[in-house]
Amino acid sequence: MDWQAFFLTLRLAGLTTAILLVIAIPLSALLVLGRSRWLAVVEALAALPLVLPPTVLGFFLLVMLGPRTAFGRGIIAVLGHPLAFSFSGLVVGSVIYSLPFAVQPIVAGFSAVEPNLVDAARLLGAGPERLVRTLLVPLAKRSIIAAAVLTFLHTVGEFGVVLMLGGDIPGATRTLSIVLYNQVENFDYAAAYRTAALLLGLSVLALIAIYTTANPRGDFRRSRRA
Amino acid sequence: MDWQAFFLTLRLAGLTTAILLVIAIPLSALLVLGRSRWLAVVEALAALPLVLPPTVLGFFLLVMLGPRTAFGRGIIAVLGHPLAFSFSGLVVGSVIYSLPFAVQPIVAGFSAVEPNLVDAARLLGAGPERLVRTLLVPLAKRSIIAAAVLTFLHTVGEFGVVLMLGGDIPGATRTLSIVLYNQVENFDYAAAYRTAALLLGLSVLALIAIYTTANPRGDFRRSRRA
Amino acid sequence: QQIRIAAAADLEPVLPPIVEQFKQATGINAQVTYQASAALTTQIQNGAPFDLFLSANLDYPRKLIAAGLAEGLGDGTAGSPIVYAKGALVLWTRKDGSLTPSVELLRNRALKRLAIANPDRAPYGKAAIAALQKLGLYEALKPKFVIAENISQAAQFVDSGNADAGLISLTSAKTARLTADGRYFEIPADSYPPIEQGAVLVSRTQQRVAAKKFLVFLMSAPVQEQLRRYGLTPGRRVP
Amino acid sequence: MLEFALDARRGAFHLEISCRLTAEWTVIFGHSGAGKSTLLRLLAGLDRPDNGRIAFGGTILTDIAARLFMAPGRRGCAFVTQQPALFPHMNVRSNVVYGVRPRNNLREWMGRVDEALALVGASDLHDRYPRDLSGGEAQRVAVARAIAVRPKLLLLDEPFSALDGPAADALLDRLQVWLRNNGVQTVMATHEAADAFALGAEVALLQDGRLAALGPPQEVLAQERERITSRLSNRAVRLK
Amino acid sequence: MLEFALDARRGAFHLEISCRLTAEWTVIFGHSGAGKSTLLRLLAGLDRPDNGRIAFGGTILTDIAARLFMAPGRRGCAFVTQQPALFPHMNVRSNVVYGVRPRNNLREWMGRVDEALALVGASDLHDRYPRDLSGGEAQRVAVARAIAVRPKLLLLDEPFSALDGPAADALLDRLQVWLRNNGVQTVMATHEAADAFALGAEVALLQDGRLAALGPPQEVLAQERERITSRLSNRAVRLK
Ligand SMILES: Nc1ncnc2c1ncn2[C@@H]1O[C@H](COP(=O)(O)OP(=O)(O)OP(=O)(O)O)[C@@H](O)[C@H]1O
Ligand SMILES: Nc1ncnc2c1ncn2[C@@H]1O[C@H](COP(=O)(O)OP(=O)(O)OP(=O)(O)O)[C@@H](O)[C@H]1O
Ligand code: MOO
Ligand SMILES: [Mg+2]
Ligand SMILES: [Mg+2]
Repeated sequence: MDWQAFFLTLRLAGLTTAILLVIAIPLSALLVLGRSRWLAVVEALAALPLVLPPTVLGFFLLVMLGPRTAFGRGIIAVLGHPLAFSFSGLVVGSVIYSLPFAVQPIVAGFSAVEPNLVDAARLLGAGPERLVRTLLVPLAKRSIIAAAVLTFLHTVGEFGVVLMLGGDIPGATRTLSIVLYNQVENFDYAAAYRTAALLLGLSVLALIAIYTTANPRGDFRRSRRA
Repeated sequence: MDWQAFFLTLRLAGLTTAILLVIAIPLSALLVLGRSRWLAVVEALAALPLVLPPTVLGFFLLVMLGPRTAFGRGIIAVLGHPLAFSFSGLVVGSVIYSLPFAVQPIVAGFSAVEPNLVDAARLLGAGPERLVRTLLVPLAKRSIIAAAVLTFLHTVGEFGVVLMLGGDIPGATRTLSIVLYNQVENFDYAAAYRTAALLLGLSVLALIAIYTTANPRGDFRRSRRA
Repeated sequence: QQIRIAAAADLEPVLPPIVEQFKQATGINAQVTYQASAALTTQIQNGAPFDLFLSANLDYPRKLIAAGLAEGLGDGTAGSPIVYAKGALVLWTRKDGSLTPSVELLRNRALKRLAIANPDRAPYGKAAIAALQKLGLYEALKPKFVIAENISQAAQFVDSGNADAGLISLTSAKTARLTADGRYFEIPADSYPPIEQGAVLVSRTQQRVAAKKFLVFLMSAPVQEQLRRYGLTPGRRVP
Repeated sequence: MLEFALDARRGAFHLEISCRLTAEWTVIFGHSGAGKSTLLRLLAGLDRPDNGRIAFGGTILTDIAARLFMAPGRRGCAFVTQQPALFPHMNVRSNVVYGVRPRNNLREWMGRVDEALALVGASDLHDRYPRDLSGGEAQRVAVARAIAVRPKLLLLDEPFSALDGPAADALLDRLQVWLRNNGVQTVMATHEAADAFALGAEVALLQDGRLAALGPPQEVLAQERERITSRLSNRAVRLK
Repeated sequence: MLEFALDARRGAFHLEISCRLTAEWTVIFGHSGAGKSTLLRLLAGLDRPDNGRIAFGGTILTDIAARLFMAPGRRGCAFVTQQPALFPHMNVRSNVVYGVRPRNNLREWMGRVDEALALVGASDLHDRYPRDLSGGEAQRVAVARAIAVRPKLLLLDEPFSALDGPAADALLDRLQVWLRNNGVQTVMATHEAADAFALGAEVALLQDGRLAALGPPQEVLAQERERITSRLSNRAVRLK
């Protein structure tokens, strides 16, 4: 087991998930609470990264973040190096690719919050920020967990973008998915099975822990009295 | 533009989405309405396909469905050919890979349905099947749309599983994502940009249509009176 | 009549005209799937419906032969793959950069990132490592590597400007796209073991005759001669 | 005949009641927090008691000791909860028809819906959605939905709290006739003692989770009567 | 002083009211469906009228012609809706404290919560979650949440429909004293005409979306009074 790659992957998935929640929660709130017709367009755009094969998306990012575009040159001027082939580059790529996994469930969750409660909070003087923090987020908890699980797991398994943008540099961009892919491609099936088993095992344990606490079954479904 | 690949992709994504909704809706209902503690384990397992890089998952499926396992030989005996390298094989692979995209949002959506309403339906004699059909599904409509959008788009962009399991056979397994990948690999950037632009354009239009009808903004958020 | 060919990705710029000529000559339609040789090998191991396999190296075909899944026809025996071409390794840079490809460039401090293909399986990656070791530059350059999945991706790393130079195949460097934007320097052929590309017949093919016809066509003098245009050296003559 | 012995704890609140209700119409009377809703939810099968049993017309609905628990929809029992839980995505007609069986006879269906809505005076609301109903309209539709299933046992939890006195009285009168004609036993929670008199119902007086008394209103509400009459007279005086 | 002229259509229902409310406490009286909730929602800023304006104490809250619309939270106005929309994921304390500002003084905070809960007689419910409250308890907490924000204008939509008469009367009395001391103008929708007399409030009589009358109960409810007293006497007689 390549522990360096393991922890790198954890770091990448964790950071991507955190960043995406920070982006997706306000964006989803805007999509749900806003009234402009243009929001349907924004919502559509937020789903787009999924349509392209990840390798192709990775290729476009490679070009876009590279020194041949003004945008890429700007980044290089700031960082001193191109984003590609660095951990930060992977984070950027993963965040873009996983955006729909975060936005879609959160928008659905926010939409399901009782409008009566939103009204009550507004009457009590809550502005949009407070509304989201104290009402939408806790009441859509289950959707936010879904978004986080999808984002995290997908980033762990993410491969195309990482392959394109990463350059397989140990300690910086060699994630577990690359290691696993290499093991398979190199016909080292025994190692591949070991890596996959470990990854699956750990994920199952983490997920069971999440789902046991997130849905205390029975209790969760208890209806309101009176 | 490779129209054969285009329609093949539509067919694959459409079929995968339809099958996944048929699987995910009852499964999610079981996860939400059931009381057994083991359901947390089922829920965890349903999220797992995401953890593996798609190519690696594709590889495992390839081996499992191929002539080297008893299971695969059984399938070959029935079908007369291996599942891999056929359209049906791609459907199987896509369904397995996209399972979490369907299950996660739908479970979250079902969880958010007012327990009072579920009680009311039960009192009126609704069994689980009717509960799901008449209450959970329409009330979690937004989550089901999210699940369908994620599944469909992800299957359109799906690449790793298709690459491994499909073998790029025109008319059977050559999807648009493979075409696009090959165009990029072959330095045919102009064609790649054209294909990508068309794909993105069509997707945006379809998504805007969905989101404009699914969330008649303003009206949707109207609170209940009295 | 139709045959299915599994071909290494680096043949994508090479094979289409040959397939066309083959169809003219024989009326047989050859339908080609391009992917990394390793992936194609895995697929053939698991029952992929191909008739011919044109790998970018000899290891994978040999592996299939050993497993009884493929037949070689090289040396007139069934035991070894036909070497249908040899590849050449080049150092490639963009024209608009300040760097000119040469052996000196490999010693230049301005070279920050060098793209190579995955040496574990891509033949050009293996060759790149061998060449650098021969030149005594391997240790110095190792931290500057960015490793691509295959040759074409290595070229993209450079072409997009993210890597300064790349050790790629002559076939890639000779594509219209890369000649327009870049320059290359051929790495001396004696500094790495020859990149021999092998072809095998997939054992379970139903199109044995047609597939063999294609092999014969591929090894015919005019076609072999034609390979040079695309950056490949002809393989050994058919016996 | 509804018979039960129940023991249920909810936090500090302890419900412990055992009784037999034989009257056509029983009014459960008690102050806010006395346990009226808790009791009705147990009877309807929405909650399980910690211990005890419930039997209705010879059938056992709940029996914790015997591990018996009949699902809410099977008890032949309809329940109008304190908050009218109308299905927000269905119009009034679809709400009312939801529990009607068999589901293959369209005329029977529509007939029942019309009858139920007419009874509660909501005939003109057919096509409305719940969010477009006033508080009192929603309550009436919830009652219509409950009686449309033709239950054997009807549980009502303050069903007319959003209606004014005269309207509620008129509705109760109509409802009583209909329920009698259809042989439905009714248990209604209320905090309006006057309802019990108006209905000539048996009264179960709840206090703090216990059954304080059971019998005709004249007996059970003897104390209560004093307070109510004096209050009513006071008000009547103030009104004059 | 609350002044408004409003015009709003909801399907076939048409609300068209123009009036000026100067009394400390105004009771909006009307049958189910008369438009009480619709009017209060417009005043609170939860809905927009098709046309019209609302002004309170010199400030314009809504003015459609001038494209002015003040957000609900800025109107200095608290609104207890007909269904107590308590936040289900917060306990009673957090619900009541939600609208209290400034948010930096913990003692002030807690003081206000305790005061509000004590006033509605719900001091022992601090740590409960809404789903563990009875119907009447939830209503009282909703009122506490509204007064804890110290509004200038308090809108109540049948806030005590789940309480029995004596409890509601006692609560109204306490509330009236507190609101007077705090200089709060109150508008309460109710279908209990007696409340208006008990409170000595001004009465706005709504009928079918129009203002039928405005004035002291003795005048406005002249007709109504007859019906009520006769009904009350009837009941009082039946009770005896
Ligand atoms: N989980 C709980 N923890 C603590 N107390 C609870 C819980 N659930 C219910 N209670 C209490 O049980 C008592 C009975 O509640 P119930 O809803 O049955 O009252 P009710 O008679 O219907 O009152 P109302 O007329 O106000 O609706 C209430 O005091 C309520 O606060
Ligand atoms: N969208 C709508 N379409 C048609 N009618 C509507 C709509 N919204 C409200 N109404 C009607 O407007 C009328 C006034 O409703 P409102 O809620 O104001 O009544 P209310 O006086 O509060 O009654 P209650 O005492 O029953 O709560 C009702 O008859 C209601 O059915
Ligand atoms: O053609 Mo390869 O096998 O990708 O180097
Ligand atoms: Mg109750
Ligand atoms: Mg109302």
